[in-house]
Amino acid sequence: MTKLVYFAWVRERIGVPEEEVALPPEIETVHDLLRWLKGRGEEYAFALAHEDVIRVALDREHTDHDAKLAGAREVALFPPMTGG
Amino acid sequence: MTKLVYFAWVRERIGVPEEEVALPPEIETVHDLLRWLKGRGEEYAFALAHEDVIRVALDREHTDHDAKLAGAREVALFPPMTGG
Amino acid sequence: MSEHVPPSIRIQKEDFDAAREAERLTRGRRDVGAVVTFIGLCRDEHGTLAALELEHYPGMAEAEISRIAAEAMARWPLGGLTIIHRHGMVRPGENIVLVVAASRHRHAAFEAASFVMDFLKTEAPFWKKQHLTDGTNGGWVEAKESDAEMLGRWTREN
Amino acid sequence: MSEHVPPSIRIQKEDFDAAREAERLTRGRRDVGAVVTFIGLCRDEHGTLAALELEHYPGMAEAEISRIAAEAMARWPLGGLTIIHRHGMVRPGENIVLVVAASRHRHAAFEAASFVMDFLKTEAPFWKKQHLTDGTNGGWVEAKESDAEMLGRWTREN
Repeated sequence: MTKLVYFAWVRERIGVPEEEVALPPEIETVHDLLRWLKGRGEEYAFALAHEDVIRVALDREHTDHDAKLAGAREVALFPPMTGG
Repeated sequence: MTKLVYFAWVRERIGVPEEEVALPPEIETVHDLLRWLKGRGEEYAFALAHEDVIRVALDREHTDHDAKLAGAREVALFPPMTGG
Repeated sequence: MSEHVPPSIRIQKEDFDAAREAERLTRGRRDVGAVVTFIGLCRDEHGTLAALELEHYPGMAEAEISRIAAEAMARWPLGGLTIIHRHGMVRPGENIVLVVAASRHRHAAFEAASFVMDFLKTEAPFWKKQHLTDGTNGGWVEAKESDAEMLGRWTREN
Repeated sequence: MSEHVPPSIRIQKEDFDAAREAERLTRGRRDVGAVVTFIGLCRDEHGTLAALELEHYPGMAEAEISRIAAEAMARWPLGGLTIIHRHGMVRPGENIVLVVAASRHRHAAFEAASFVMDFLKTEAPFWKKQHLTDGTNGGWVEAKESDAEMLGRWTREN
């Protein structure tokens, strides 16, 4: 199982802050994951419509869309950060 | 009369913090003034030996050695500054 | 610096006392020549903003700020570095973020504090939601291109 | 900034309270997003220094710092700028100089404070005499080439 966590408007649009999912074995990269999630329902399709602005962290480290999930236990999806 | 004021090691070497002098009419520039002062005694010659490091202010504004005194009422001589 | 102090990093709901944090980095020390303190505050956006709601990614926020702090400590000879970022509701005029950098010399302190803020803006997982004075939801603050561009200033030449 | 505040400049023998000065620039305001505070302190130079004696040129010190402050206000949109420089005897660990710059955005505040310090170091008429812990006179602090070189950073491109 993989834990997915969402923040800010990604969280608001998907409607839950986190969930556990069983990823199909063919989901290898962050990009694959985003495509797969968008097929799960319109709330996902809306939240992830503009894939290029979605930031991703694997086990709490920033990564890019080409990265392999490589067994990450926690995958976070969120908009560009606006702290400070 | 022109008021001359000295600071830091220029003051210590000359031995007085300030003095009033009647400058001869041929003293036109800062450079002329420094040359003239060096002829006033060994304490002046010692204080102003390395002319290039002496900083000058005319009526409390930084200036360079080529500047004309142009009737300045207060001429200050001091080493490079080390505030802050 | 003669006394190496690890960076102090806090993510908290409560306000902070910038003066006390700065004093912590200098108390009892005589080798600190420069302390730079940055305080980021909530503006009211010409009276339109009632509050900012700061969301963060617990765990990753600490990890990411620690990484930024370690990078700053590696780049400049710092005698101390403190970073505090608040979360939750913050009203105009209130504090959001604090960075204090202490060093022997002023440039290290200025550069380190500025570096930390630039990376914190774009890399630390925090998001701001706007609550407006007219009672409506002002949406999420959008990331600025200019913030991302600022990172280019810190590219190492080697 | 919506409320323009003239710079506050003080040359004084007494210590200053950095936190109170920073608070003065933000109190009752909601348009300040960033406050950068620089504190310069007296180091003990590995235990060799007992005190620094700060000499200044009264009248010109105020005039020169005012000129630097006005230049900073002209270059960056500041909501407030405070500069305090002490004179007389200052012991290791004690404060020497304070610069506080407030602005809407962080870069203006960082740049203005750093600019003021660079010019203050090389243009404000202050000199430091060292009193050593062994009771001897350590002579006058020498100006650093690196301080003069720093001014090149601020050359206007236009």
